[in-house]
Amino acid sequence: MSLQLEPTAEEIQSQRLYTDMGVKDHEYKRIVQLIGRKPNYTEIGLFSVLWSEHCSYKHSKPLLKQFPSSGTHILQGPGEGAGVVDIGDDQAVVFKVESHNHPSAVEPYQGAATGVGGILRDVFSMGARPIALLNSLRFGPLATPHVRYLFEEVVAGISGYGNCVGVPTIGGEVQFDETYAGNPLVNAMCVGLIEQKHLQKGIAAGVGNTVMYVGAPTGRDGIHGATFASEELNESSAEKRPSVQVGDPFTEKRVLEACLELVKSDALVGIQDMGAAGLTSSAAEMASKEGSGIDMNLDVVPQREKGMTPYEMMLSESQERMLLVVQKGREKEMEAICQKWDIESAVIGTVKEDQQLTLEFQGQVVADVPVTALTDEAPVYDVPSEEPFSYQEHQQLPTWRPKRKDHNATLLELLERPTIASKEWVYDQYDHMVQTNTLVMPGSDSAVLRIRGTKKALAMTMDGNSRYIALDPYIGGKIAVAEAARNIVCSGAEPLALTDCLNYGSPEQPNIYWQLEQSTAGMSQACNTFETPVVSGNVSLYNETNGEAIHPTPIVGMVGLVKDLEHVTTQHFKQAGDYIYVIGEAESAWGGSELQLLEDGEISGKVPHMDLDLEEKRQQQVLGAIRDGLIQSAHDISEGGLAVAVAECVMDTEFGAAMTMENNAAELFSETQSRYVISVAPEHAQELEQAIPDARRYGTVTEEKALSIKTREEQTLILQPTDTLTHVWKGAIPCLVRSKV
Amino acid sequence: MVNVHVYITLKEGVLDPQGKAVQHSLTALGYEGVEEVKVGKWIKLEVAEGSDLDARIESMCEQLLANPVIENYTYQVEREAQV
Amino acid sequence: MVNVHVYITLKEGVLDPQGKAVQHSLTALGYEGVEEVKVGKWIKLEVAEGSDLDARIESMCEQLLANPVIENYTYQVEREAQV
Amino acid sequence: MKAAVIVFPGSNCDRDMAHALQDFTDVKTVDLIPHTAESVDRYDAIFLPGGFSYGDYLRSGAIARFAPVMESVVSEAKKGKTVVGICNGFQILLEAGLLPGAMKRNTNLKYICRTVNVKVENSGTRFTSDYEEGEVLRIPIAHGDGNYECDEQTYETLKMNHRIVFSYESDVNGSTGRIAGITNEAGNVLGMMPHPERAMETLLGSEDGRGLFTSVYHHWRDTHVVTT
Ligand SMILES: Nc1ncnc2c1ncn2[C@@H]1O[C@H](COP(=O)(O)OP(=O)(O)O)[C@@H](O)[C@H]1O
Ligand SMILES: [Mg+2]
Repeated sequence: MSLQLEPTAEEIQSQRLYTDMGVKDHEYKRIVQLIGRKPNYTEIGLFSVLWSEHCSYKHSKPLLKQFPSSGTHILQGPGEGAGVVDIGDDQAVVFKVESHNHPSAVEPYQGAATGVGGILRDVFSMGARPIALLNSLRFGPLATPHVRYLFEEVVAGISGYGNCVGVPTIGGEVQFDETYAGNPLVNAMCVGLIEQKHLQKGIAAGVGNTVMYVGAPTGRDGIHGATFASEELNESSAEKRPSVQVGDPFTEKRVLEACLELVKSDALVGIQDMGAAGLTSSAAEMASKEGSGIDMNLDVVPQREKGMTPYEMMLSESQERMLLVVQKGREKEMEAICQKWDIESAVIGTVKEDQQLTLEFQGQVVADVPVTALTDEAPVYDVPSEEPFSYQEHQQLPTWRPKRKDHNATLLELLERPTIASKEWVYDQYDHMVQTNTLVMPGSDSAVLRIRGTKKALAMTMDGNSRYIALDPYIGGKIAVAEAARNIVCSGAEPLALTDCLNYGSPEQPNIYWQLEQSTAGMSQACNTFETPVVSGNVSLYNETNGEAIHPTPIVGMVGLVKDLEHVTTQHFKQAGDYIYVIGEAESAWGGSELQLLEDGEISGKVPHMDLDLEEKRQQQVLGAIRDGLIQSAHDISEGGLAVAVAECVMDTEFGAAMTMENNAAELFSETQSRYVISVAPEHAQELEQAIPDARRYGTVTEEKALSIKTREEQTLILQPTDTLTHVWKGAIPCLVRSKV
Repeated sequence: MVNVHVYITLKEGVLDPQGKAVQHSLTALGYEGVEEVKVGKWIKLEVAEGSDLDARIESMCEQLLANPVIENYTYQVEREAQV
Repeated sequence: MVNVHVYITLKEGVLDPQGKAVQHSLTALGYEGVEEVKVGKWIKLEVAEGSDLDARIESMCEQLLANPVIENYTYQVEREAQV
Repeated sequence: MKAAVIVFPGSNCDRDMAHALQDFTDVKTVDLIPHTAESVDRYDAIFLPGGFSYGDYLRSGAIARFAPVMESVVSEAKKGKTVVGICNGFQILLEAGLLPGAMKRNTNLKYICRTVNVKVENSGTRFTSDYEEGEVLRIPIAHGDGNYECDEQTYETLKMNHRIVFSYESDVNGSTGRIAGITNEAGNVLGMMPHPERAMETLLGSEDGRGLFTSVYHHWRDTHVVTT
């Protein structure tokens, strides 16, 4: 649509054209009040994207505020491209998670790929070199061809982008559940490393300074992506998408190297990526953070297509672009660096005193709006919250008990469940070794990367079991954080901080808002207990298909610090003859468990209990014992309970395990929280038992490659060769993917 | 059996990093006047003849061969010259 | 400017993993009688006209666009219909 | 010995390669050389690292082979200098015609990253003298286009002249003859898909890759350093 053909301000009002952009009637009125006149087409476009849920957090802001976000080691909490945490030696770790659910539902390969691209830019825009990528994925059951297509393409997209950029994808998680059949989740996390002195901010400071555009030219990609991400999916979603964003990892790699060089120059004042809502949000946010304004000349914005209008340029979500503020007079230095990396750059504007975002195009002012109206004045909704009936119903249900008696068969069936099965099929496609720092590769509780030149290492993980949260968002929220922390501890690291991605249905539904409220409250409490502040995150709402919301799915991405490489621990058994201990007692905790789902096809009842103080105490004990060199291997007990956990300890090893326990389904399969299975060299047994009083010896790592679990009366509960376990566990996903029926 | 040629290309306006890279490289190699390059796919299939041939081809393209969200396709049926 | 269409495919006798996968999937999807599938490239270029056009195209193909070790190419020049 | 590691736009194993040379061999100088460099003639060995040069758009290595620096790489190779291409580097050497054959997509059409068993088929080369013939190494692979293809005659020639230096113990990507690495006729140019530079430390899983770099170094020392 050319400029002349755009609807006039009057038409926008009289025909309520703003509603097509996702702006509500009362929001429109408020905009008119704020700018003192009717907005033109470009201006209403700016508001529509910045006031979308994706950019303004209008339904979630009050909830996010309750997260603890500071601490002595926190250098940057939420509000910038990514959170920053001090790890000593003048170094810091930088990380954030981002969702790309909606784009991935429509075009899975590109949706996932550009999700990776976006989160990388968030991290290197802080001045940090990306050192790791992780991802958390949710799909429907692999039984349908469309889900298999989504799954294969999403994984291929992540692999295609991350591998090319040369950042190892070292971890993540994948779960499958009916609830995601129409609305897959693709959350990507990036971790970067920085020398603290290079830390950058996205600010437009210094009146008279120059605004520069760096990176790929702008096309008509993904216009209204931010709005799109703030709506539920329906049949017309495919058409609505004007043009899917296509990622170009080769350009990203060059933009990355160029930016890491740019940030070393003192001529650079501020830098931010153009993410959701592109040029609009980066310009408005950079000005807003500094209380300044920006004048921009859109004629000089690098363009890929002919005849683009201001509206299109401002709302485009073309990938691989950055916005810089540079000291006046030093533009040439920046240009030279861009040229070296063969990246386009252009001087497109100036920082000014009045707090207006003013856009010129072909000699006319095409938009002139107060920056604060776009950002700070974005509406925040006090949404009604209502506990759903189902919650009380589940609470009242009598305790669920498994009916199966054949534990041997149950174990194999659990290992075959795609949610539990090995994800090797996925991570084999990710380059998880490039940069040669990966100490613990995908396949253990957390991935661990060494920091060259130091004795330190970083552990990282992503977790979030939505089944608990669906039944009980408050306890489920606590569990999500606790599980992530437990995974970090198992690898020998101390949890530092976390980033979170809140994937929910429509917050305008009181029941869903209640889920948000309860789960974030639970998460906050856990963060407080573990002293792991939330330093960054992302909110993805309206994850619904034709009115049906997904399970509430907050994903936690956590980073921990290994103080000494000696402490790095994995879940795999290390030596025959080592004693196997289980820490924590099993209770009959079945609500939301994998076994319940296996037996009933649905989840119900009360979720496992979560005592945060006990959780914290055990984490300290386990970490202490690891640091004291008492522990050979450590694995937390989660989906599928102890039997699955022990099976995972023997798989991919030359060993087996011989254990004795009660003939009790809870012992074997319950998902009681705050539990671990560890192995300990016999000479350390006594010391360990003192250090961790809740540790009970259950058996021994054996040379014989089989998992044998018996009762004290020598009744066999489980007997499976290690190879069978491995075969079933590793074969499950490839087999499902290959089946074309 | 007939030979079917399916030609797939990115839709107008969709970024084509491959095309861009090839164009860049051709220019660097000294080929002047190469203005636009698009890299697409050409799929050759040997398919059984039949009255529903067109319908079958179209359905194959939409279901599997092309990605209708970002790609367009055209096709050609090549029949042996009749004697 | 003229539009040039370059079609590249693996040489006869070179196994085509992509083609095989497509054929497999088509059969699995229930399309019967799909015998052979080859996945190749279709590169569209906008090139300056000139008497040496054919020579230029051939040289571009041999130097860059196709890998003569395993690929064959053909091309077509599309000229606007003359009035 | 002076080693050059070429950095193409999109290379991403360049630093890993430099670390391998610097930290685990006695090579004195290791320089990262940009793709725009005019000459690499002052180096004793030239390493083409892995990654996605030019995004691997069109075909892996196809565009990189025309990078300005390649002219000098080719002429040094013809003069008998040691040239090693790993992964994307191997693909570039194939495209440049310094080694015979071509790469196709892996048979499973997916990128594969995992540690595999690689057999030393010929320990009589300057790249493998520190290994035992028949030794099985644990070395990571990480590629989408590692399915080596050549015609029968080329394959016979490679085999007869012991130019197949490394092979996969099992079929991982569909390569003709399970070829993982080959040399040129003169024996001074090696291309291999597995990443020895990722197998330098037990801490990271394997140190079986060291032999490659030490062999290259020892070859240089034996031919350049006069011992009395
Ligand atoms: N769930 C959350 N918890 C904590 N911080 C959050 C959360 N969601 C978003 N944030 C923070 O709000 C800021 C804006 O987020 P976002 O709009 O996603 O960033 P971007 O513009 O880079 O996409 C970021 O600093 C982000 O870390
Ligand atoms: Mg951002």
